Amino acid sequence: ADPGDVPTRHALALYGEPALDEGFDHFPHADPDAPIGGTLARAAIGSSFDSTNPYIVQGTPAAGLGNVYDTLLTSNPNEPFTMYGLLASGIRLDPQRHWVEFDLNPKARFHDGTPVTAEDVVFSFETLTEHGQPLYGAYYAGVKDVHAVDEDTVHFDLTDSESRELPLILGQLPVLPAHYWRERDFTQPTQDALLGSGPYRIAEVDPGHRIVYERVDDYWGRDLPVNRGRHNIGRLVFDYYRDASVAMEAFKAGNLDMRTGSSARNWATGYDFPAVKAGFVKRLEIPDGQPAGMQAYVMNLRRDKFQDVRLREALNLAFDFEWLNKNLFYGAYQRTHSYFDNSEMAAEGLPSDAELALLEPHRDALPERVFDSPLPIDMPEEPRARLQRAHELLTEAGYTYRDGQLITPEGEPLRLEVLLHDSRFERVVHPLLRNLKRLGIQGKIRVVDVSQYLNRRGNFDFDIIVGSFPQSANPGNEQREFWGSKYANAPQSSNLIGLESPVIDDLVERLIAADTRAELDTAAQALDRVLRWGFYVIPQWHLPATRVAFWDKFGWKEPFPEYGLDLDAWWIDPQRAAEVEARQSGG
Amino acid sequence: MPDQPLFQLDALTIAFDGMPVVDALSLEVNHGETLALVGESGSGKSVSALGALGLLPANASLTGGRRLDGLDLSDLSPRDWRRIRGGQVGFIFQEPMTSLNPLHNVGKQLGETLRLHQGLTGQAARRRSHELLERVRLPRTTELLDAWPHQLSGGQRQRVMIAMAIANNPRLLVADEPTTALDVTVQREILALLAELRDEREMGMLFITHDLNLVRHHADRVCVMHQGRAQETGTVSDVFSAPQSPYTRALLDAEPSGRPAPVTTRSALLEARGVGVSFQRPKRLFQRRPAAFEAVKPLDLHVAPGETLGIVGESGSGKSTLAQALLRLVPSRGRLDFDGTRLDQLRGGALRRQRRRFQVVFQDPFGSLSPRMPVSDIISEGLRFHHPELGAEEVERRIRDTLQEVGLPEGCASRYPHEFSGGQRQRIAVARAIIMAPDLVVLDEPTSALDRSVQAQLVNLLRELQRRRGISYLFISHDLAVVRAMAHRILVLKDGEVVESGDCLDVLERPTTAYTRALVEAAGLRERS
Amino acid sequence: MMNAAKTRLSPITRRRLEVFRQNRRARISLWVFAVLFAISLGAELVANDKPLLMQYQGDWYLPLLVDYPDTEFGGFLPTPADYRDPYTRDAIEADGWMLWAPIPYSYDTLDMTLRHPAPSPPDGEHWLGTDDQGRDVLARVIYGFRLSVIFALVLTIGSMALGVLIGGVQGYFGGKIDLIGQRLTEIWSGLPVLFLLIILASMVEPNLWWLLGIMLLFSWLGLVDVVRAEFLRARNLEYVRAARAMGLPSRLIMWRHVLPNAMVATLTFIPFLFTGGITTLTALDFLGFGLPPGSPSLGELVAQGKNNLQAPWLGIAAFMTLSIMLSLLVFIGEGLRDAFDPRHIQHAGTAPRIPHHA
Amino acid sequence: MAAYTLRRLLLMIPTLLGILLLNFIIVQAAPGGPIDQMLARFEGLSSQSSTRLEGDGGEVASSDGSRSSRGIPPQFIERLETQFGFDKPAPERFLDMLVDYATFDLGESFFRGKAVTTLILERLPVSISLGLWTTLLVYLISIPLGVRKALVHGSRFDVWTSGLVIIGYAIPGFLFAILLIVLFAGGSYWDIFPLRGLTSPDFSELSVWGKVKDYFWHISLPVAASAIGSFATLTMLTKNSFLDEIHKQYVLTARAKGASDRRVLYGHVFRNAMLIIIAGLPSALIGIFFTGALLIEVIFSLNGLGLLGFEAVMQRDYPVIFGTLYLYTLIGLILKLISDLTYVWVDPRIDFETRES
Ligand SMILES: Nc1ncnc2c1ncn2[C@@H]1O[C@H](COP(=O)(O)OP(=O)(O)OP(=O)(O)O)[C@@H](O)[C@H]1O
Ligand SMILES: Nc1ncnc2c1ncn2[C@@H]1O[C@H](COP(=O)(O)OP(=O)(O)OP(=O)(O)O)[C@@H](O)[C@H]1O
Ligand SMILES: [Mg+2]
Ligand SMILES: [Mg+2]
Repeated sequence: ADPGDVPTRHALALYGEPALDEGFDHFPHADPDAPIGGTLARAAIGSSFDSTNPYIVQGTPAAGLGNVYDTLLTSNPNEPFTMYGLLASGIRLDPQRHWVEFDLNPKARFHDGTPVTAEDVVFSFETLTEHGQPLYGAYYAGVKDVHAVDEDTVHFDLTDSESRELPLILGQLPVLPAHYWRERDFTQPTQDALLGSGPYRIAEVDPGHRIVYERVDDYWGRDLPVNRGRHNIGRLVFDYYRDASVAMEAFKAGNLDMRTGSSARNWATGYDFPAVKAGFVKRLEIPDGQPAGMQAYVMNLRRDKFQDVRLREALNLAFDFEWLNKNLFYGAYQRTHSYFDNSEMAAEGLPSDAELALLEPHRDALPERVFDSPLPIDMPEEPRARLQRAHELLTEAGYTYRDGQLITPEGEPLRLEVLLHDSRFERVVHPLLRNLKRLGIQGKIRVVDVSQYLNRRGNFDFDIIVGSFPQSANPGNEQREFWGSKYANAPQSSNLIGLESPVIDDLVERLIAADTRAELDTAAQALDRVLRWGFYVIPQWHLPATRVAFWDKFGWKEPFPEYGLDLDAWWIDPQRAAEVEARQSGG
Repeated sequence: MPDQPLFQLDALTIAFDGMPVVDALSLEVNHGETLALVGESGSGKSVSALGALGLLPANASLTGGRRLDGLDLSDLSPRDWRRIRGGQVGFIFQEPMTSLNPLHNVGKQLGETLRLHQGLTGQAARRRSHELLERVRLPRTTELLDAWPHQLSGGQRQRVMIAMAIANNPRLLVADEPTTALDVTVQREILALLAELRDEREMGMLFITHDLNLVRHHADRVCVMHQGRAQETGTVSDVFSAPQSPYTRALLDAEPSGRPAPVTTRSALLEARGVGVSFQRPKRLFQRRPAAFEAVKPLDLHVAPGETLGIVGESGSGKSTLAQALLRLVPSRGRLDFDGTRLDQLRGGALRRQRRRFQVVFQDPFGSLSPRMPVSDIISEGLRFHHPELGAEEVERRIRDTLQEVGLPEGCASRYPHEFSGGQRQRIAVARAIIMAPDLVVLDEPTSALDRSVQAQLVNLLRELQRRRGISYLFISHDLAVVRAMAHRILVLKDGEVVESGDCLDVLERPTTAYTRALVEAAGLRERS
Repeated sequence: MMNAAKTRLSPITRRRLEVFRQNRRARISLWVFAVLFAISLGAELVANDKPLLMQYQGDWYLPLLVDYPDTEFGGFLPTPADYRDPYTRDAIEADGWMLWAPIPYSYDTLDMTLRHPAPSPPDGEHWLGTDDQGRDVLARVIYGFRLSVIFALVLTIGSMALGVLIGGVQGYFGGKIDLIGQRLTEIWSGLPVLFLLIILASMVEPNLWWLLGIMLLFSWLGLVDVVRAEFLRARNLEYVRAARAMGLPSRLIMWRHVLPNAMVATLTFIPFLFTGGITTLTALDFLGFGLPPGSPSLGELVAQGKNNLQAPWLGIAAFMTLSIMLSLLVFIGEGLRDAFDPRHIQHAGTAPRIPHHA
Repeated sequence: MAAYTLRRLLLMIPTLLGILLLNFIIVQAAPGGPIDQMLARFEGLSSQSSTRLEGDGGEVASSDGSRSSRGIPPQFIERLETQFGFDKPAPERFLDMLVDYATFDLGESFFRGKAVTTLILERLPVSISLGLWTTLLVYLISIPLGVRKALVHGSRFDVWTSGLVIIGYAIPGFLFAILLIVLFAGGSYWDIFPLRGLTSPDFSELSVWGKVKDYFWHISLPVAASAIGSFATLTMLTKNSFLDEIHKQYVLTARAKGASDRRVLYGHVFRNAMLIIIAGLPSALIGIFFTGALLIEVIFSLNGLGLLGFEAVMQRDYPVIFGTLYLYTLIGLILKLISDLTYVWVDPRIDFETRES
C-alpha cells in the first residue's frame, strides 16, 4: 500500500490492538504526581566498564546507558509486546509489512538542544548495522532500505514481510545524534559523557568504578504520555563490584539502595542484618508475567547414547527436583514443566481440538502418548518409586546390568558427562549424578573454562550441558534456531539438542506464521507438547518473580506491571529518604 | 689505686654442658704489667679469657669473681659492658682468620671500633685507622683499608685484629695468641709496640701463649695452666728457673729437636716451573684498572719423595698463596708436574683422583672444617670416598688411631668443630690430611696454635710417617725451630719472590741475604743451637 | 630390638634425636601429625557411608569390601545398595544389624535426609555441618586431609629435590652452567601455567597425578634462586675449598659440605612448600582447574566458605584444618632445624641469646 | 663485573625471545580463542566477568537475552578475524609482534579497544599501591620480628608469634578479605572502612591532607588482606638465617668491640644473613606487584594488573597476554640481574665465575 493510504497510529501491537488508546494520559503503573529527586544507588556486578558507548564491539559498556538514549518507540510493561511512540509521534505500518514509516516528534531534542531529525535516524540505522555490535546486523537483516522522507519522517523498506516482530524491533532503534558523531570515531570505546536525548544524562564517569546519571530537567519528552510519572529519581548511581558477596555487604552497609536478583540462598539467609530488623530494609517478590523459558539439562541427541526415548525418560525420572528445591534452594523455585512455562503458550491436559488439528497429520511420527496422555507428564513423586520406574523403562529398552553397571543394548557401559563452565553449578548436578549412579549409570561432571566451554558447546561436543531456551511473550523466528533441523548441525547454533524432526520443523513454521494470538498459542502448545513427550531435556526450575530488596525510601504504584519490573516508575519518598539516609550514613 | 690490681679473677670456674673446663682459676694483672697465661693446648686458656669478659656461648656456665679496676664484672648492665669491651679492654682473638666480619672491609671494622668509643667518624676515623695499620706494620695500608678480610693473609688479618684491640688505648689488653701467624721479625716489632703501650699508659696485659720463649722475653709474671687448673703462678724468672710442678717442667723442656731422616732419591715428586699468582685489584668507576697484584711471582721449585721443603718468609709474602697454587686451588700460571703427570693440565675427575695423593692442612683450621659435620665424619670423609673398599669398622679404627696420634682425646669424634680449642682444631685438620696416607702433604702453619710439647709430639709423628711411608712435605711456618726440625731444604719468600733457597741447615746457619739473616736472628735460633 | 637399633645409631644421630626429643613442641607436633595422618589413611574406616560389618537374615556381610546389589536386601536395583537409603536401612535392620563407622558418611555422600537446607549447621548428625551440597564436612575434611597431605608431600619432596639440585648446580659451578642454566630457568618460569592447565584440561580429565605433574614442573622454581644464592656464597668458603683439596667430587662436596650449610632457606620453606602445595590445589580448585568435581578437596571447602558467608562453619573448618596442619609442620620443622644445628643448646629453656653472662 | 653485566643484558634478548615464542605456541594451542570469546560476549556468557571468582549464584545458569540467539553473521566473524590478524599465518604474526615489541609497541587489546600500554598504566596505581604498602608492611614487620625471634629462640614469645604468623599464612587471603569487609565495612558490625576502590568519589575536591587520609583509609583493608599471608615465610626465613649466623666468630668480635646488641644484629649479622632475603626479593616483588593480588582485587573491586592478566587469559585477549608477559618478563629479568649484582655488593666474595672441580 501507499504510505498516504495507511493511517498513522500512536502505537504498534504485535497482535490485536494496543491496550491504551491514543491520547492516554500515562501508563497505569506510573503516578504523574510522584515526587521528583533523590538518589538510587545500585550495584553492577562483574567486570568493570571501560566504555560509555554500548553499541559497539569494543569495550565493556557501563550499566544503565539505555537511560541516555531515546528510542523510536517504547514498550509498556503491562502488555506482552506493544510499543508506544517515544521519539516517533506517529507510526504507519504497511498491512503487508513491506514498509514502515515513523513520524518524528517535532519537539524531540538532543541534550544540546538540536532537534532529532529523520537524518539522525538514518544515520543511527546505518552506523549501528555497519559498525555496531553484530546483533544489530542480525536484527535488522530484514530491512532493505532506509531513507528520510522529509525532516521528520523516516521510511524503512522491509524484505522479511513474514516477520511480525520486525517493525517493533525497529522501534527499539536508539537514535544517535549524527552531528555529534560526524566528528568522532564511533567504533572506538570512549569514556566521554555521550550526547543523547533520553531522560537522563551522564553526570560522572569513574571508569571501572562508578557511573552516575542525572535527571535531565528540561527533557523534551517529559510530558509524553509514555513518560508521565516516570523517570522521577534525580540521580541514578551504578557502583561496580567484582564480587557478589561484597556487593551484598555494601548493600547492608547502606552504600547501595537496592538489590535485584538474589540467589535463593541469599534471599533466604542473607537478610537478618540490623537494618532489616530495624525495618529500614524491605523486600519484595514481584511476580513476573514473562514466560519462564526453559532451563534444563540438555541431552545431545547427536550422540548415539541418547537415541532411545526411554533412556531419556529414565534420566528425567532420575532428577529429583523436590529434594534439590528443599535442601539447596530453600524451596524458592518452581519446577519447570513446559518450554513456555508461566504463559498461555504452555500445553496442558489433553490436546485441544485446535492443537489436534496441527498434530493429527503427524500422528504416525509421534508417540501415542502425545494424543492420549494428559500433561503435565505423570511421574511418581517418591524418589524410590521414580527410580523403580526408571529401572523398568531401562530394562524394557534392553539395558542390562553387569557388575552393577548399566550396559546399553549395544553392550557398552553407559557413561555420561555433564559439561559445565561454572563450578558453582556443581552442587546442583551432584544429586542427579547420585541417582544416575543408583541406576548404574556412570555420570561425571566436567568443568572447563568459559572459552573452552563455548568452543565445545558451539561444536556440540558434549553429552549433557545446562542450557536455556529463553522465551519472550512473543515467540518468533528464533524458534527455528532453537528447534529447527536446519540448525541441528550448524556450529554455534542454539539447537543445542540437535533436533532433526520434520514434525517439529512444521510446528515451528506454523508458530512463526501465526496471524493471531490464538493461533500462536495453539502452535506453541502443540510444539510444547511434542517437545515434552520427546524428553529431550531434563527441565530444571524457574522463578516466576523478581526479588527486590531495598532500603525503605521508595514509593511505587500498584499493581505492578505484569511483564517485568519498571523501576523508572518508582520514586523516592523524601520523608522516608531522610530517615533512611541518616541511618545509611550513620552505620 | 696502684695498690689494687687492674684485673682480677677469683676462683673462676667454667663448665660446658656441665663438663668443667676451667676449675677455680684465680689470677690478677696489675697496672703496667704483662701476665702470661701458658699451658698446653686445650687447657682452658681461651675459655678463661672469654669468660672473664662474658663472651661465652650460652651452654657454658660460669661462677667466680671478676673485677676490673675495682669494678665487679659479675653484675654489669649491658650498657656498662659495652663501655668496657673494646674501650677499656681490648681483645685479640686467637683465630684471626675467622674473627673478622667477612662482609665488612678493614677500614669499616677499624672505624667501627673508633666510632663506638671515641666517636670518630669519616676522615678522622680513616686517618686514625691508617695510622693504626701502620703501627702494626702492615704494608700498602691505603689499599688494605679497602680490602676485605678474605683478601688478607693470615698474619695480616691478625695484625688488623691487633690494631682493633689497641685502637682505643685500652687499660687492659687480652691477647690470645696474638702473634701466631706472624713471622719473627714482625712479631718482635708487634710485641715491642705492645710493650710500649703498656709502659706508656700503664696498660695491663693478659698474654695468652704457648711460646715460652716469648714469655721469657716479654712477660713479667706467668701463670701456668693445666687441664683447667692453675698449676703455678709467679714471676717469669722464678718460674723459669725453678719450676714447681712437673707439668711446668715438662713444658719448659719440650722443644722440637732432631732432624728429618735424609732423603734417598733425587727424583722429583712435585716440580713447579714458573708458577705465579696474581690478584686483580678492584677497579674504581671511570678509572683504568690498576695493574694486578702479584702475590707470587713466577718461581720454580721441586720436592723429592720423602723430602720436606720448608717455606718461610714474612707475613704476606705469598706462602699460603704459593701452596694453594701448587695444589691447583687458586688459578695460577706455570707448569706443575706431579709424579710424572702434568697437574696444571688435569681437570675434572683426573685431577680429583690425583688429589688423593696430596693433602693439605690449611692455615685457617676453623674455617676449613665443615661446621655441621662431626669430627669423625670430617676426618674419615676422604678415606671413605677414595677407599670405598674399607669396611666401616676399619674406618672407625683408623679414625681412632689417627686421633690418638695427633693427641686428641678419645670421645671427641662425635663433637662439632666449634667445640674445640684452637690447637685441637689444628690437629683435627692434620689428622684429616694424614689419615689418607698421601704422598705429599702441604702443611700451612700446622703448629702455630700448639704448645711446645704437643708441637714436638706432632713433629715426631710427621717425621715418623715420612720415614715409614716416604711422604713428602711442603712445610710452611714462621717458627724456624720447627722448620729446622722438619725441613730438608728451605725456600725463603719475600714479596712473592724466592730470595734464598737451599739446604735447611745451610740457610739457617749461613744465611746469604740480609732478609734471611734478620729472620734467623730474630728467631733467636743461634743462641740455642 | 629397640636397643639394638639404638646402639647401631652413630653418636651424632643419637645426639640429634636427643635434641629433637627434648623439644617438647616438636615432639608433640610430630605425634599429632602422625596420628592425624594415620587416621586419614584409614579414612574409609572412620568415615563411610557403607556399614563396616553387618548381618542380614543370618548372613554376614562386609559392605566395606564387597559391593552387594540392592536386590540382595529386598530392593529392585541390581546396582550396589545404598545403605543410607531409609528403605534399605529399614529392610536390613528389620532382620539384622549394621555396624557403622563413627561418621556414617563418606566424602561424597549426599545426605538425603537433611533437617536444614544445605549448608546445614553443625549438629549431632554432622559434627561440622554439611557443605552447600549436603555432604558431611568432617568426612570431607578427613578425606581431603589425606589427599592434600599426599599431594603436598610428593610435591614438596619433588620440588625440593629439583629446586636444590638445579639451584645448587647453578650456584656451585657458576660460569657458563650458571649463565645458561639461569636463562633456561627463566624461560621455563615464563611458561603460562594457566594455559598449560587449560590445555591439559581439554585433553584429559585432570586428576591428582596430572595436576601433581604439572605443578611439579613449576613449583621448584621458587627455590632455585635462594639455593643458588646460598651456593654462590658457600662455594667460596674455606671448608668447601678444603673438601675440594681432598679430592671429593663436586656432587659430594655439594651434598655434604655446601648443602647442609646452605639449607636455611630450604628448610624454612619446607612447611610452607608443603602447605603451599595444599593451597595450590586449593587455588586450582578455586579457579576450576583442580581435581575432578566431587573430590574431597580442602580447596573446594575454602571456596564454599567464601561463597557461603552465612555458613561460617565451612570457612572455619577449612581454615582450622589448614592452620593446624601448618602449625604442626612448622613446629616439627623447627625441631628438625635445631637437631641439625651443631650449636644448638641442649638445655631446654635456655635460649641461645647472644650470651649475656654478666 | 661490567663484562658480566653486559653479557647478562645481551642474554636477555634470547631469553625474552624464548619466553615469547613458547608462550605464543602454547597460548595458541589452548582451546577456545578470542573469536569464541567475542561471540560469547554477544551471548551474555562472557568470561569477561570473572564469574568463577564471584560469590553467590550457582542456581540459574547464566545466559540471558532472548534476542542474542539470533546468530552472528559469518561476515562479522570474518571481519573479526582480519581485525585480530588471524588471516595471517602464525609465524608472520609472531614476527610482527616481535618487531612491535622491539619498539615497545605492545599493541591494542582485542576487546577493550585500548592500547595495552594504556591499560597497564591505568591499572598501575592500584598495583603499585597494594604492592608497595604490602611489601613495606611485610618487610618492616617481618624482619625485626624474625630477628627478635632468633634471639629468643624457643621462648614463649617465639612460640606465640610463630603461631600468629602461621595462622596468618593459613587464612586464605580472600577469606580474610571478606571477613575484614564483613567486620569493618559492612552493615552488620562496624562500618569504619570503605569496601571498594582506591579513593572516594569526591577525591579530587579534597585537600592534600584529606587526599592522603582518604587514600590510606581506602588502602588499609586491601593491604591488610594481602599482607596477612606474607609475614610467615619472611619472618621464619629471617629468624632461621639469623640463627645460623648469630654464633659465628665475627659476632663475638663485634661484641668484644663493645657494639650494642642492635648494632651487632643489624650492623654485622644482618648483612651476612640478608643474602637469601635478597635472593627471594625479585620473585616476591614480581609476585606482589603483578600477579599476587588477584583475589584481593576482586574482593575490593580494585582494577589492578593481577586482574588484567587473569581476565586476559580467560578472555584469550592475546595482545594483553603477550604485552603484559613481555613487560613483566623484562622487568623480572632486570630485577634478577640487579639482585645478582646485589649479591656481589653484599658479599664481595661472591662471583659468577666458573669453578673447576
Ligand atoms: N663450645 C664448647 N663446647 C664444649 N667444649 C668446649 C667449647 N669450647 C671449648 N671447649 C673445650 O674447652 C677446653 C678448653 O678450651 P680452650 O679453647 O680454652 O683451650 P686453650 O687453652 O685456649 O687451647 P689452645 O691453646 O689449643 O687454644 C677444650 O678442651 C675444648 O675442647
Ligand atoms: N683474594 C685475594 N685478593 C687479593 N689479594 C690477596 C688475596 N689473597 C691474598 N692476597 C694478598 O696476597 C699476599 C700474599 O698472601 P698469602 O696469604 O699468600 O701470605 P702468606 O705468606 O701466607 O702470609 P701469612 O704468613 O701472613 O699467612 C698478601 O699480601 C695478601 O694481601
Ligand atoms: Mg686457645
Ligand atoms: Mg698464610
